Amino acid sequence: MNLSVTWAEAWIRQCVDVIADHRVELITLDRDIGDGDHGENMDRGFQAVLGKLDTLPAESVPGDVLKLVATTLISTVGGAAGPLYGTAFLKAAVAVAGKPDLDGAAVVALLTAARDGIVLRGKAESGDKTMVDAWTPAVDAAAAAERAGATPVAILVEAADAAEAGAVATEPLVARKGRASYLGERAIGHRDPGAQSSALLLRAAAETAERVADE
Amino acid sequence: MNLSVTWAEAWIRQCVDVIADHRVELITLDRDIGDGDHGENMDRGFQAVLGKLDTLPAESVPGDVLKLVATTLISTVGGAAGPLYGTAFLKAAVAVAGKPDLDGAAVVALLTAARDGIVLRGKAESGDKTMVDAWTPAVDAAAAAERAGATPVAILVEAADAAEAGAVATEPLVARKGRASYLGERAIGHRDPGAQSSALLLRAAAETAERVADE
Amino acid sequence: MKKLVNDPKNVVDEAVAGFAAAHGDIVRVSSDPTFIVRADAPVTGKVGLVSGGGSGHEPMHGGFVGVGMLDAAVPGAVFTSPTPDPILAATQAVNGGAGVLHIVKNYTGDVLNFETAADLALADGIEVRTVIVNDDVAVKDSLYTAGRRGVAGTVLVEKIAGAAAERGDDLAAVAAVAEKVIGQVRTMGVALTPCVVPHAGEPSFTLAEDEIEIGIGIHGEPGRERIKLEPADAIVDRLLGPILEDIPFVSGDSVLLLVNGMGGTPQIELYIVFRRAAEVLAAKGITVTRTLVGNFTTSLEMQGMSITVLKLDDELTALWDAPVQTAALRWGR
Amino acid sequence: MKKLVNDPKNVVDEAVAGFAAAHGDIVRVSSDPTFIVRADAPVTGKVGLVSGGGSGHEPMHGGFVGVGMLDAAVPGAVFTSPTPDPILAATQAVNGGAGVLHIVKNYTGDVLNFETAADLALADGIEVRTVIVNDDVAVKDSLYTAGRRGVAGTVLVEKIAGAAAERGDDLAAVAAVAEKVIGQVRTMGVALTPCVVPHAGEPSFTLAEDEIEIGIGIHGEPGRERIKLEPADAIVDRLLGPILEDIPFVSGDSVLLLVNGMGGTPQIELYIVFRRAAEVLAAKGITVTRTLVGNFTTSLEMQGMSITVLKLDDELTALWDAPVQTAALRWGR
Ligand SMILES: Nc1ncnc2c1ncn2[C@@H]1O[C@H](COP(=O)(O)OP(=O)(O)O)[C@@H](O)[C@H]1O
Ligand SMILES: Nc1ncnc2c1ncn2[C@@H]1O[C@H](COP(=O)(O)OP(=O)(O)O)[C@@H](O)[C@H]1O
Ligand SMILES: [Mg+2]
Ligand SMILES: [Mg+2]
Ligand SMILES: [Mg+2]
Ligand SMILES: [Mg+2]
Repeated sequence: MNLSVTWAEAWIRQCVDVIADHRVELITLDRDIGDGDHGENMDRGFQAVLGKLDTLPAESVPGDVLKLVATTLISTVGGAAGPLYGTAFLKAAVAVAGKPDLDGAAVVALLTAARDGIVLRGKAESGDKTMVDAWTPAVDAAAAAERAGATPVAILVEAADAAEAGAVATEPLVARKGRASYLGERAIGHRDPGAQSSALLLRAAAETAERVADE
Repeated sequence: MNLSVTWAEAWIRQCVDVIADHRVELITLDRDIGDGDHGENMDRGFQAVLGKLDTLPAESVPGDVLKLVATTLISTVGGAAGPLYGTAFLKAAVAVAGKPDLDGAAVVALLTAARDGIVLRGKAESGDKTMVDAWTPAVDAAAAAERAGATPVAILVEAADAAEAGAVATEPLVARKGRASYLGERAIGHRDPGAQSSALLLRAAAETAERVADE
Repeated sequence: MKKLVNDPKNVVDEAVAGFAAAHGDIVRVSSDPTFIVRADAPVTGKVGLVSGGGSGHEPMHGGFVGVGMLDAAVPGAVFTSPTPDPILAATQAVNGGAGVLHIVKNYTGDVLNFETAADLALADGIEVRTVIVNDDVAVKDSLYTAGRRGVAGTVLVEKIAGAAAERGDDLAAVAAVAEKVIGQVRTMGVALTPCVVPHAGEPSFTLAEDEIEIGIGIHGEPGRERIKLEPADAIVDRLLGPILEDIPFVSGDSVLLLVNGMGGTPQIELYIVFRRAAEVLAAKGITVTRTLVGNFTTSLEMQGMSITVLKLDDELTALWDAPVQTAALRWGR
Repeated sequence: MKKLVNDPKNVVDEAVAGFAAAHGDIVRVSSDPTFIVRADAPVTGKVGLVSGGGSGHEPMHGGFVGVGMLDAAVPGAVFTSPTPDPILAATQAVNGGAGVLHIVKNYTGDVLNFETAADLALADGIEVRTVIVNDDVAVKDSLYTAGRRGVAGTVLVEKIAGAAAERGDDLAAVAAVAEKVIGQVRTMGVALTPCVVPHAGEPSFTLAEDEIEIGIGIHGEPGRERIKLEPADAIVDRLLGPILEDIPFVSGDSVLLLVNGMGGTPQIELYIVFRRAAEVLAAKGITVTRTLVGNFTTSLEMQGMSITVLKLDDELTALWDAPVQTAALRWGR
């Protein structure tokens, strides 16, 4: 079953809740190797998104939801995460613009565009201990699943699994981008907060897709 | 046996040691109900006195020693204690000026002048929880002992005992002068640092008098 | 104790040396005895202004030496009033023939040491007048205490009296302006954390993680009461109440509002405090026409602040606005 | 966490409101989006200077808005760079037709958000140039990191570029002066204690009672190494070494020496640091011709300081001396 605007909206609403629930965890991760604001920044952004979701016109498509998220995050999150996630959602919106519902290829295009947006803005490479280390495995897993004929739901589950593994895999790394890069060896053993929030957002995508598919 | 300049110098040298030994105790008492500098102030002053004692001419009398202490304390202690102790030693010096050795009446005159000097400058009354609460009982006890025909040594022992009791007796008081007065009821239970240092100085006077008398 | 110091015994001397190195265009420094004078002292025919007190309250007083404010500052050991010698030497150094005003905060030690120095200066033929600053309304019953303490209001006395001296007022007139400010300025402070005197090495008092001390003095002397931490606005209200009642300040008054950091308070918090204080004054019809926000009268690294309100009139306002060129306060030149 | 705040979410808005109330003669404040502009903005024909970044570094940047320095400051949430909207709005508000210079500290968030705002302003027909300040020599291998951070040297860039704009330089010339300062200024800092971000409620890092962090960033980012507390002079030497080696500074140079408090450091300690730093420079034949000591680029209540050295020439010296009238830096008017 393709994913409609119902999924897109449910996904984003779940992001709001998940980020609020993990606010302190993300702050703590960022305190360890950054400046301790990532959870607060993300929560401020998604609360603002929540306030705007009701303004979406009835005839909206998934791309419209993503665009709304993008502009809201850009204008409310700040820090590094604001422009990076903002660009991710903006590029994702463009990638699926106008499509009323998304098949597997569209889901992969969405994820790929998001990841490319982050890389375009942040110039991080894989292994730099950033959110890219959650997104790139997610994109790769999604593409592989799609090539293997998986459903959009299954593609998102693969992506979420890979993103979580990618976030965990940032722990042994030395950072080369973002604030954690100043820590050198001392960043080792700590999970990157942006990779963790990315994994949370992608898990929300998969879970809501499963739920919407069940309904 | 009357007390000579040997005693006066021995007394002041012992004051140097006693104040150094009790520096932290006096700081702690002053931290509890003042600003935590009394031990440091007194130690700075008596260390300066130590450096000057060797400049005393050979033919000095007790009053000369006291005058040297007075001017040195005035110019090195600062705070409230500097002018108060400075005036005490200055008035004491005047009271016994020119006398080569001190009989019982002279010892009482010395102590009385010292106390009066403190009261003159600081305007504290008995029971205000200040150094006066060590000095006034000391003066009273000394005068009584002298009237009863005690030796200078015995007079100083009585004075020291009374000063110590007076210092202890400041504990239940509310202060009406000095920094401790800002504490109101919260000063109760704490010994006044200036009363304590006064008791230390007077005990040194008695101990050195006993020692000098034994020699 | 974590401090950027070498030997605690040298804290004041080294800091004064650094101050001299940093502000050679504004001040000169004497060591032995230690005091700070404005670079062009003595100014012939001008009343000289001398203040001083224990160190640890920087920028007070050294940061206020310069054209339009103090002629000299005499720093004692940390939290310990200076002895008469440097006060006398500073008084001599700034005497331009028109006499010298001693601006003294009301602490037994400061009062007594300045008193002795004034006596000695007088014996030297220098005319000295003394004013005692006692703006701290936290001390309630001054009959049964050493009296109200001099705190952040001192800065306003020094600025305004300094301007009066600079415009050529004679000693009596400068003293009268200083007394006028003292009569119209009130302050109260709060501590969130204690401070550590370098030679003591331990906090001057302790506060639980949720406690604050209302009415704190600038040496960590305790205040009116110890209460649980409250929102900033509630704390501001607690401080402003006794201040406004005291003179009292009334609707229609024009005032200078000073929010003073105790040394360890982030500036962002001082402005949160300022916002509320201005709001409360406005609601009472009191107009804030002059303002000052920052660390002016500190207690080492103490977190906390004080609020000072000075009733202004045209004369005081003009003197406040007059040019000043010191390390810590500067405008008009 | 003990702070003078109300709801942690309102810290920046309330502080900005207080700032506006305190400095209405110098600045105006816009809320929604939040930014601070000088009272007479836009100044026709003058290049506009906009800076900004996370809050918690006060007086940077709001305290530097005014004649002779910044035209606008854009405060983000505490330690969080502002979003593009207020940067764009501030850019529009200060555009006097001669273009706008963005002065950006080198943090990913600041760079990206200012970049977006500049793109939007350009689309609006406003010419924008951007300079990136990266004076922190603590970041050693900038190839393998996000690059050197912008810290206290930013104040010097803002003052000197502001003076260039004020004297009428065009956008390219103002940008060139800013780049010149950036090329010649180096900083390194130390933390004795961490700071607490209000919404986080807990220290950003922990240091043992005898530990300090050499090379700290202004958001509590860790530095080069964690060592045992040392005497002030030894710490100064550790910071000055990498600074002087970097450009390098050599005998015969004239420099501006800035000793910057991190927010919770008593001023007396800053002058102890200044004394040693001036001594070390003198011994190397480097002449300190201009000085600045105080809290300029802070990290909330962090105890610690940074040392900044800027190589001066006649042009930079004249621009430094030019009049400035802001809440935190003021001379010549
Ligand atoms: N150049 C970059 N490319 C990709 N991601 C980055 C980059 N820089 C930082 N990040 C991500 O941003 C996260 C931090 O976000 P946040 O704390 O909100 O911003 P800031 O670092 O400005 O405080 C990091 O954990 C990292 O995942
Ligand atoms: N008015 C006074 N009369 C007599 N003694 C006083 C008076 N004021 C203060 N003292 C004494 O001085 C002591 C404090 O001395 P010290 O701590 O050296 O000075 P400061 O209070 O200036 O820090 C008090 O404990 C008290 O005994
Ligand atoms: Mg962060
Ligand atoms: Mg004391
Ligand atoms: Mg004292
Ligand atoms: Mg941040």
